[in-house]
Amino acid sequence: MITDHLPILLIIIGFFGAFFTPIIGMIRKKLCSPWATFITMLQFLISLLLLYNVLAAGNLSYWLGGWQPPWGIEYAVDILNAFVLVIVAGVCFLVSIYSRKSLGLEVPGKEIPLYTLYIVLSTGMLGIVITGDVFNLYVFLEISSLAAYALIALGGRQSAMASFNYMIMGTISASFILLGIGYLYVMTGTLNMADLSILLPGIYGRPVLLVAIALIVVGLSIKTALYPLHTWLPDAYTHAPSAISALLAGTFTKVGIYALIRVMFTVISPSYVIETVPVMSMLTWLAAIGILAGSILAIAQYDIKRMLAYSSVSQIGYIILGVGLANNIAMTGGILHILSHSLMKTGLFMVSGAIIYRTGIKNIYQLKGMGKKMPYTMGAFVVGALSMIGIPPTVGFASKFYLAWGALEAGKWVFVIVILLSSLLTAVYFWRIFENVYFGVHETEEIKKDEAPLSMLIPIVIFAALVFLAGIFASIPIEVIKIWVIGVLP
Amino acid sequence: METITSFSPGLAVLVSLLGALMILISGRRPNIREGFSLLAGITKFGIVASMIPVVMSGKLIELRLWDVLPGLPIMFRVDAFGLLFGLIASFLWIFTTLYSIGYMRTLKEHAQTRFFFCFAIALSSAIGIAFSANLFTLFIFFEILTISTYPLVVHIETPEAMKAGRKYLLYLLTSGVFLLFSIIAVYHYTGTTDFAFGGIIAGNGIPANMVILLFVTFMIGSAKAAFMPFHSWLPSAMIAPTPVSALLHAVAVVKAGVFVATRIILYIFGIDVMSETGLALAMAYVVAFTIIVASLFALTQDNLKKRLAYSTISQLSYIILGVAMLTPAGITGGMMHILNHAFMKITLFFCAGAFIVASGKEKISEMNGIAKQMPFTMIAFTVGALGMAGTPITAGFISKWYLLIASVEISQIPLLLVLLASTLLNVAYFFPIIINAFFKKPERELSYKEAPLFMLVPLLLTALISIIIGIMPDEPLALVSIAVQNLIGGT
Amino acid sequence: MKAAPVSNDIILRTGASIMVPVILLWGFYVLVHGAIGPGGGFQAGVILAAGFILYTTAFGLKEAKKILSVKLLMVIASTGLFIYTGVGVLAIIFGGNFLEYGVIPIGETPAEASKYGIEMVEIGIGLTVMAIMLSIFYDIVLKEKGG
Amino acid sequence: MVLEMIFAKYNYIIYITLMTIGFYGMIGKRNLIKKLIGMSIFQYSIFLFYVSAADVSGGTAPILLKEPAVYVNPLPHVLILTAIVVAVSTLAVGLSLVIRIYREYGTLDEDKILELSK
Repeated sequence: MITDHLPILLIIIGFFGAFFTPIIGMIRKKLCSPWATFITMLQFLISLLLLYNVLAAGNLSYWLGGWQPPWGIEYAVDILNAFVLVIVAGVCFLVSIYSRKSLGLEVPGKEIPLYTLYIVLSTGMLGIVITGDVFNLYVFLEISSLAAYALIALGGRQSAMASFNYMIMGTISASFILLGIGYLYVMTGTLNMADLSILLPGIYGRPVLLVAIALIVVGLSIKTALYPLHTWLPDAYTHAPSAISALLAGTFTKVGIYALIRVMFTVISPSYVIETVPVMSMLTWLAAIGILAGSILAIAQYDIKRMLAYSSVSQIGYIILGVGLANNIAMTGGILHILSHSLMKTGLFMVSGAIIYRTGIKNIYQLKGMGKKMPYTMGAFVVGALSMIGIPPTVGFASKFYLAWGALEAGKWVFVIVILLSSLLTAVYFWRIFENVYFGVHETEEIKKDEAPLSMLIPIVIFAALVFLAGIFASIPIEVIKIWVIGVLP
Repeated sequence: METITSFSPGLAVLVSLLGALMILISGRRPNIREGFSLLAGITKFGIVASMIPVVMSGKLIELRLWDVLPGLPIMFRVDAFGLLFGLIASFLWIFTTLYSIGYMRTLKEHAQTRFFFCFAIALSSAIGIAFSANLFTLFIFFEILTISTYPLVVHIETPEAMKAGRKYLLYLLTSGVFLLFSIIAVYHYTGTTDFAFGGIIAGNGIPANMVILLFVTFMIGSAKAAFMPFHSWLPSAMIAPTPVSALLHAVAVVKAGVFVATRIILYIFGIDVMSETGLALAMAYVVAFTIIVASLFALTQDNLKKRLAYSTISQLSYIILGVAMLTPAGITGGMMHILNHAFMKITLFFCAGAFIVASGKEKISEMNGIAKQMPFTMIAFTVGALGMAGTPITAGFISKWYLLIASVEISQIPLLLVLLASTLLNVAYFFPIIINAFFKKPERELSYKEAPLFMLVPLLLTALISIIIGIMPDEPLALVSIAVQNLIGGT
Repeated sequence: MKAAPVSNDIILRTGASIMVPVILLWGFYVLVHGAIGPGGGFQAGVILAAGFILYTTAFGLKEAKKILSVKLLMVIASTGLFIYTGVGVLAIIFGGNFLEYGVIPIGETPAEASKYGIEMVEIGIGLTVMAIMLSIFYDIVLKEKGG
Repeated sequence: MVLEMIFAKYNYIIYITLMTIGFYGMIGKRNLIKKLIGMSIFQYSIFLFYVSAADVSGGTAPILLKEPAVYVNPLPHVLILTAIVVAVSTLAVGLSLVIRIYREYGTLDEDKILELSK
């Protein structure tokens, strides 16, 4: 019986957990972080159950207040949702374990607001993914964004300004999305996604729909940091506390991409955005430019977090490229890359946080000898970086393979070249770090081993292991994704 | 063709991975660590050798592991050609391990654990390449090979070495990207990446210019084979410790490149497609050019290891040349040369390393009269050099003979001339070394002795074996002839 | 940190002491009319918070905090949300969907149950909104004072 | 004709004008507080759009009456209520950020802040 209510439990537990945090914190501040871990763990378990249920029994639909859609708010879970839910909840869960020490050092004494916001952020993102109502999507988007602004602002000296700029961009984006949703509503009189997808084909001829699509696409592009609308991302990720950077890099932009996929391919029919209006091909070009620009900008950085942030810009390009190419292979690759980028980028940011935790070093040219000092952490870094480059058998390779194949399938040679060229550029900016970390130190004195604390190390190693395992057994996620993709793009 | 399923190929790959793990764990105790290294080498060779009877009886050994991507499994299939390469790599690993122990300890090198660890991984992937049943599996091991050899190349960690390492990566990662592209394209067009005796390109309606493009990208993708103009990483990589140069840059890595090129030419494109499109001939001329030019380059090098590197570039092209001639004799010659060159070149590199360890000398101009101090090493070196030139009773003669026959068979006189000219060039760049070492008087009195036994014994053994192959080539020839029969009969 | 300045403006103080009870009363009125008329938790919460903000401006942060401390606000906010989710979960317990008030046996008919359910939820929302608005206000005031 | 259209769709004209003003405020102004004001204007213009779109001419407030009547659509109002809450929260976050920034740099001019944070 309780399994019927899983979709809403996912959200209730989150909000319950968030608002219970201050009370927990009043008892003991130290308890906040385990509490957040507990709540996100519950959410993760529920997400896993949801995925299992969806795979076993087909799509789920939950009517809030028992109101039948389109009148009530519906939580609709299909394979795509469930897949992204598992990723988001899983990353939130593991990062929360990691964050105890990391945030304890970087943001001391602020456990209560921190973990309240943490849970709000995670719940907001899960809400975006699970909801079947476009306005609800907007609300959750804003909830999570607000939490993100606040969390970013908890970082160092420059974080407030980074957060402010992000807030301005984020508000523009949210307002565009709201306006776009408003147009959809005015035209059709409904906000339910399933209902919209039935009603919209009736008005495909009208230019107002184009305005709505344009607004929503631009809005979501800002949220996903699609080049050239990425400007908020590097500052925000650089100045945010490390654990928060890891969380945001792993999940937040992905959620935006999920929303994009959902609106473009479920609410509006694929054939409309591919053939009638070339939204998708426009996105692919932006994505391709973003892939290269992100990589090149990443090469120019010397702050490790900023470098990773620019690399995110590039990697987001991959996902959007896959989505934009809009054949089932590229789409599979794109959605798989949501998984792979979440795994590797979260891991990499966590490693950078661990380095900062132990040494305070941010400059990649000062990392000499780190391979001896923190062998396991740096080992995880190598795995993550190799996956970013796309070396088999890591998960990054699997998604790149599918993306390149998808581009070939679409006959877009340019994108094949872009994808492959970018892996070389990625190699350039990661190899600098390898060289510094592992080589050229044997003449100096013996370096003491000084690993990150276990509560940080374990999540890092788990991520590295997942990068590897998901790469070796990539056919499992691919088969799951394919079921959904083939349903949308036969 | 009959296939049997067996875990042996998987085990052969796994053994050295496990070995690598044990090496890492026992890193603090050198004796145990090297014990594991040796043990893994011997076990691995045992496993590979145990497959000989099955393959000789004309069967294939297959092992399908899980699907990494849907429809793209990790799959091993041992045929005669793969087994040949696998045997060479795993057999020579034992010698190289012994040799490395002597080399690394005498020079008191740092980071020996990393060295042996990466070595084991590299070997594992070399065997993986040898036994791959499809391009996909092959690519995975190919990339692992690139990554795992990088720390070996930059082992000494000087700025110069790092620069060489960057060049190494630039070439090999770029070629990896090309290879990946080609694999995806082949998969896209044909729906499979499996190696097949007649090739898989034919009959899929791929446009002709696409076939040519694919061939070009494939060949760039196998730049590990170091044919021109994608060769310049190899001389740079000579900055690595000598055992690395010996095994990896004479046997495993570059041979892997050649092996891949051969696989692609014969098992992906197939003899028919290659000859119809004229790609084979074009390829033959590219490598013929490489043979001559690399030999000329070799003449100008004073650093012994660099000279050997250019010699490698030139000799590797023999193999591809043989394969590209597409006649049974040519293919036999090419495949045999994989074996022959491996033994001869590893002998030469071992000798070069022995010179470094015993005398500290790397330059040819400093080696006058060295034979008096290190007679055994120099004799082994002479054997290797004679083999390179294709002198009868050495291994090199066998392969060169087949190649010459093939070039006559397809009546390409320029190729024949190239082969002959190259022999002369080989003589030109090897014999001065030998003559000077034996007969010229050194400027000063030399005070060093032979290299340690750990190094001397392996190099003598490999020299001996290369003579044995030259005298009694029946066994390897039988293996090669099975491979050739499969290819010719399989179409 | 110097004490928060207290306005000595007699008009403000007198005005506030007359207005605040009225505002609060109106707030409660709006709060309990959410089910059947234009009103509800959000509006009520904001009105209530406005009342307290007026009180704070007139009598100073210190006085205001005596009535509603930051800790208490946190508890109120949590309680409000707890009521909200509690009612929702209650519906689940009685076999409905989340927030399906009709199934909760508190009225004669499902419609009446619905009404009470909505009122409960509105009260929860109202409390939370008020507490959050007020704590935002406190926060900003505190920050301005450099605290 | 044009005039007629302007009068018929005056709500759109107003919201677009406000939106442009707000957008200019967010992007063009260098003072952070002015940026926030612009942000609010931008958001509220969209709320106006929603609310005006819900209007039915001659409609009355959607309170259940004894006799049947024409009601305006209540749903957009409800939605905008939520959106207003979001907007207020954003503004609150923005203001507290501005306070922090001011304490950090002693100025609210964006250019100066950028200079200082180098």
